[in-house]
Amino acid sequence: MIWILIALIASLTLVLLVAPFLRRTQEKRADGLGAFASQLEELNRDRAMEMISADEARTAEAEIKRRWLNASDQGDVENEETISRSFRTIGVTVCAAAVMAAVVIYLQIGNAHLIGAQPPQMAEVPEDVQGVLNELEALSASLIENPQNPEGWYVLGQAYMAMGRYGEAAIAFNNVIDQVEPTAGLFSSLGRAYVFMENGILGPPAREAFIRALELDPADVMARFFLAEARLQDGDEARAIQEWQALMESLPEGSEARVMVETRLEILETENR
Amino acid sequence: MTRFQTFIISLIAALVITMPVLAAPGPDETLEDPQLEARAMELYGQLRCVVCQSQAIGYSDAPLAGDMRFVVRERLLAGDSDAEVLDYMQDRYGDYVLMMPPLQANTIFLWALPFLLLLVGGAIAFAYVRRQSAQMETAFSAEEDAQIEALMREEGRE
Amino acid sequence: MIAELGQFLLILAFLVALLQSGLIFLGLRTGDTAVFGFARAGAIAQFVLVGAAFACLTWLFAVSDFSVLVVADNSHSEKPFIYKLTGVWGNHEGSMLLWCLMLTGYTGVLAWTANGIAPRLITLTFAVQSMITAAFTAFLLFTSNPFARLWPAPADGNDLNPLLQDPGLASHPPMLYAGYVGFSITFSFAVAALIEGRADARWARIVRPWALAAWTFLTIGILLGASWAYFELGWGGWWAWDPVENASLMPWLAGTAFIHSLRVMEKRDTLKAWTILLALMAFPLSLVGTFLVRSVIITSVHAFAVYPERGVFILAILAVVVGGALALYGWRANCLKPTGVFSEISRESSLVVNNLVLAAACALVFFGTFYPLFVTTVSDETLTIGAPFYNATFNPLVGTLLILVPISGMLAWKRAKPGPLLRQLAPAAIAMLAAGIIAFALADHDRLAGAMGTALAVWIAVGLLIDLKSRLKLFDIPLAASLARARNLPLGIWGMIVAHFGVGILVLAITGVSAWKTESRSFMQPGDSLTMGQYEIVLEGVSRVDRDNFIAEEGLFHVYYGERDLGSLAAERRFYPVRGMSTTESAVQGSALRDVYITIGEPVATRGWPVHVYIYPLAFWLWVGGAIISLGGALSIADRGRRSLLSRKPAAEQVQVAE
Amino acid sequence: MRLLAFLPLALFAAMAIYFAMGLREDPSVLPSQLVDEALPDFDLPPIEGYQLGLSDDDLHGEVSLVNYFGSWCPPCLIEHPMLMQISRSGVVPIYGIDWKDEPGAGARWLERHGNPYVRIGDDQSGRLAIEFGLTGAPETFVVDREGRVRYRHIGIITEEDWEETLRPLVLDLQSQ
Repeated sequence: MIWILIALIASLTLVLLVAPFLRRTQEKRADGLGAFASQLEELNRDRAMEMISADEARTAEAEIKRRWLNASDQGDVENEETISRSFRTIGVTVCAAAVMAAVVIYLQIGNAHLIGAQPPQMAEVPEDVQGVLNELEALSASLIENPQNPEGWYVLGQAYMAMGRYGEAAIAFNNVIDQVEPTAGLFSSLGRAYVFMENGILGPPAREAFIRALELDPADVMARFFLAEARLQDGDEARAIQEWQALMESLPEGSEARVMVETRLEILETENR
Repeated sequence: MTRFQTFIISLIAALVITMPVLAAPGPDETLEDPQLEARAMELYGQLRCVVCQSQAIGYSDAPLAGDMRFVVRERLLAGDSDAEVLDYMQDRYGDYVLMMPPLQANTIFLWALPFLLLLVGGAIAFAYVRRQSAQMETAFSAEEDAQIEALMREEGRE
Repeated sequence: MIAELGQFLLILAFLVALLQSGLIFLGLRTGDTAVFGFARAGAIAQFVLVGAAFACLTWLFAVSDFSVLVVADNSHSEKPFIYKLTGVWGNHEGSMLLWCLMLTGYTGVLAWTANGIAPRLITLTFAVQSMITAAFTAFLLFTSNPFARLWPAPADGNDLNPLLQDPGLASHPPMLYAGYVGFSITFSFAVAALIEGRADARWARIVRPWALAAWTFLTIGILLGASWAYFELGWGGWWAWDPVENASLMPWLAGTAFIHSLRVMEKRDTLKAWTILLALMAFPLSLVGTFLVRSVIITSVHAFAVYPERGVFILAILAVVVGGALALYGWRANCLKPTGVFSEISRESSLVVNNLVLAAACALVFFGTFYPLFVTTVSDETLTIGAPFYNATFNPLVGTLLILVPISGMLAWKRAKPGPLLRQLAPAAIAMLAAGIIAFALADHDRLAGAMGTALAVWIAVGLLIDLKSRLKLFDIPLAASLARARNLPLGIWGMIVAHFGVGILVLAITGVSAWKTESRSFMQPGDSLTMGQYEIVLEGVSRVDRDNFIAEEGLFHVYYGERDLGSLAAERRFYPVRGMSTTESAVQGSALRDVYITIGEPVATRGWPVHVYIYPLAFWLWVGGAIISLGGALSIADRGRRSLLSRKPAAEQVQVAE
Repeated sequence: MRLLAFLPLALFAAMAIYFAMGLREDPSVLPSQLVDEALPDFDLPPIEGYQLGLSDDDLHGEVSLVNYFGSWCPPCLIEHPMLMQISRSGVVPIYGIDWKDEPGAGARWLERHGNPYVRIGDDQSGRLAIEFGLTGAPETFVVDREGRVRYRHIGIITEEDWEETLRPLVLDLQSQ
């Protein structure tokens, strides 16, 4: 379907662009000299309305006419009809090539394979999405009433993370941390909430959370991963790469975390290229 | 598009707007003497809030801006003149605390610029107007007259 | 599906623009006339393609397709529908797409209406426009792709910045952009004229409506921005001289100078090189406005560090656009030989002064905005350039220029006689003096500034009325004859008088708002009242209001003036939970004479709510004055619409009749 | 006249060079007025739960660091381990000023994360901060034997800052 539409759009555009090359004669073209005629007309009206003195009008008229004359001297060449075979051939070829190039670029940066695919995350959500949302609303309402419920906050935090409501997720994780003996995992979740909230920028709160996570568990993967990202954002690329590589080597081959680090390093490499 | 890129790419809103602030100073920051209060309000507009980039302390509710307003009132009550208050702040924070840059070596260009432009531009423009107004237009020759007649007739027929 | 379609449309638009900018030059070199038709077809194709891409993005926002990154980042399924749509340009990528849509839109309209224009000139103009379009669509595609996908998709979006959920602000960027982008057309025409090595009255007539359109949109955009700051931000002002505002003022000042000098060029075939230079500057200043100030350098160095490719891209575009245009200017400007001459006292001379001062004012704002960065670059010093600087420099500079407003329109072209003019304007001078003295005597503070502002406003207004009276010969001939003259007066003249009258009103309003404002602040509990001169403001109650996507604390106030009851009004403090942001909604009780402007803050235990009350005399006239100025611009555009460039025949006939 | 037409291009070129240079500068970095000046006179009370306050007299006679912090300030927490490390190394004494903290909050914070400071003054009103020209926390001042401020460090002290800037400066001042 998308390919049919793309083909249609591409060919329509091509037809529109190429049409002028195929036409033999061109429409009658203007030289814009009417501007002077209409200036004279304005002048006559001003004179009729006694806006300017007769003397002024006379010299103004002379000036306009002289400019008209000058302009008409220069304009003559333009009205001749010329046809250049080679240019027309080049024109048609280049237009066709450009439209092809559009398809090629689309193949590079477009995501045609996503059409019709179900977003993976959607599949995990039960059919009655609204029902889940309502449950979450109820949970958050009850937590506001009775905040001493770390498990509840944790569930809410996870749910908000999945929904992309990172600000609220951060609040929920903070509440868990206040209520139980914090673990590295909790701080690391909180850190991620902050990072996502800031669209990937590691601000002070995110850094603090990851540092706390590392204090509790020096091997925490997420904390190490993002603190390396922080290095990168501070401009210390060498150090970031070093830390990522160290992290990667500590992870089992093929594990999800390792793939994540590998991907990150690949992205960095392509960006640097 | 990888998972990581998706959250790393983000918005710099093309419409970054100065954050809204509740009109500072607060009601508890009023000086008894209305004349001093008027001077204080004027000074709040002359001093920059050092934590909020180009915003005066009179329009910022940042805590540090509040502290700076407090110092302004303290100096006024101590009998300082407006200039002394500004000097006091400038001594501590440097030139950038003043919303109006002082006239000194590194701002001379900025202050002189409008005058300079008007002067130089004015001189050029004046010279130009004088020179070109000196040449009077030549008369319209009979030959040119005939040409224009022809041209206009052609226009009319079209 | 729609996202992918939009992606393809955008890519195709980019390639068409790229191809066009190259092929046109080739075609003009070979002299094949097919190139003229091709240029127009390409312009229309670009517009249709970008328009369709924009429609796709709008659709994605409308249906909340969170598999598209910008939608997920900037929308939310529960947001009011209208703000889902305005959310399209409430973010970097979408607003850039809107920018491109406007750019191609202008080009498309030009293609539609280009019949009377000399073919080489218009074709070159399309080539330059296409280059600009190619640069910006490339910027979109390769650094800020609006159709980037988010996979897996989140179940809900990240909401739109609550500050942008406001009708005023939703319409503010499109207007501003329409203004900024409009100057691309005049820029392209100027470059085309330089390549041709020729520009005369024809050129000026063609360009004038475009310049006026851009200028009018920009005026409206700035006005909407100011009113948004006034009503929404709650800091009690409408103009703060911050970099974002300065950015819109710079192209406006350049554009104002441009439309004035364009008039000289059209009428008198002189100041040509200068007019072209202004056309070349207005568009880059617009670019500086949108990009450097808003997103790259001034506001946030951090942003530049995170997205260096965007900053570098924009700087490269700017360098090529400005550097290329100015190099061409240096090379070709001398081909633009003026033919008209004028004396020292003439309308031309007064417009030269106008241009000189406006250019100086524009440079002043430019340096005021960028000088701190400059100082930091060359030394370790840091400077702040804020409102007091502009008040001390910009205001007197432009204020002095405004004295010329009524004079300029009454001066004759070429050579004016100052004697009769001075006699004619004597009543205006007397009115000015009287108004200044009265204002000085009545005011209780800021007397001098208030008196000067009032005097200037009265001088402009009365001077213009005298001008109009003499044009209509009002009271000198029968009224019916005067009315006939009014009908025959070209709309361009009406536009000028109306716009200048708006300037007078604006001056008066600015004087009122800045010189005579009073303010008071206090903690209030429900039932408390606050007295300001004759005004009494009572806080009747504070209530919590839950709305769809925000929670508001609403303070209900009642205003009395002496014994008179002026009614009640509500000020709000809103909290948007999804973004964790709060905003204020000020309450304004407006009338022609003054606004009572109230904001309410966060309550302090035991002391109540902090309430700020401002009385702004004449604030209403800020918007009226601005609207009248825009109306003047619109009238002048309509002038060109009435006698279109196509209608050569009737014009010629009339000339013959006159002979 | 011919050359005049190139004037706009020349101006633009100058401007472009300036922008290219300006890009590398961060306009939010603010300079300090206090450098090479004597410390302001002050005498701060101790924070709640501590005996010793801080006055400018305490800073005479020995090279020292003065660190502004607050329990409410997340970057201070990030900086804290570095301060602990400096304190343990014994190279230079660190004096703390607790900025605009609730009574007791500073002490609790130090209890939880460790106390690197020799003495701590309580600047609860934030009045002294203005004398220091403070723009935020944390900020650290290097003070020489005569009680003059020799260097001001804005923001978190990283290990690199310490090793490459602060430590050499401190050692240099101590050897004078």
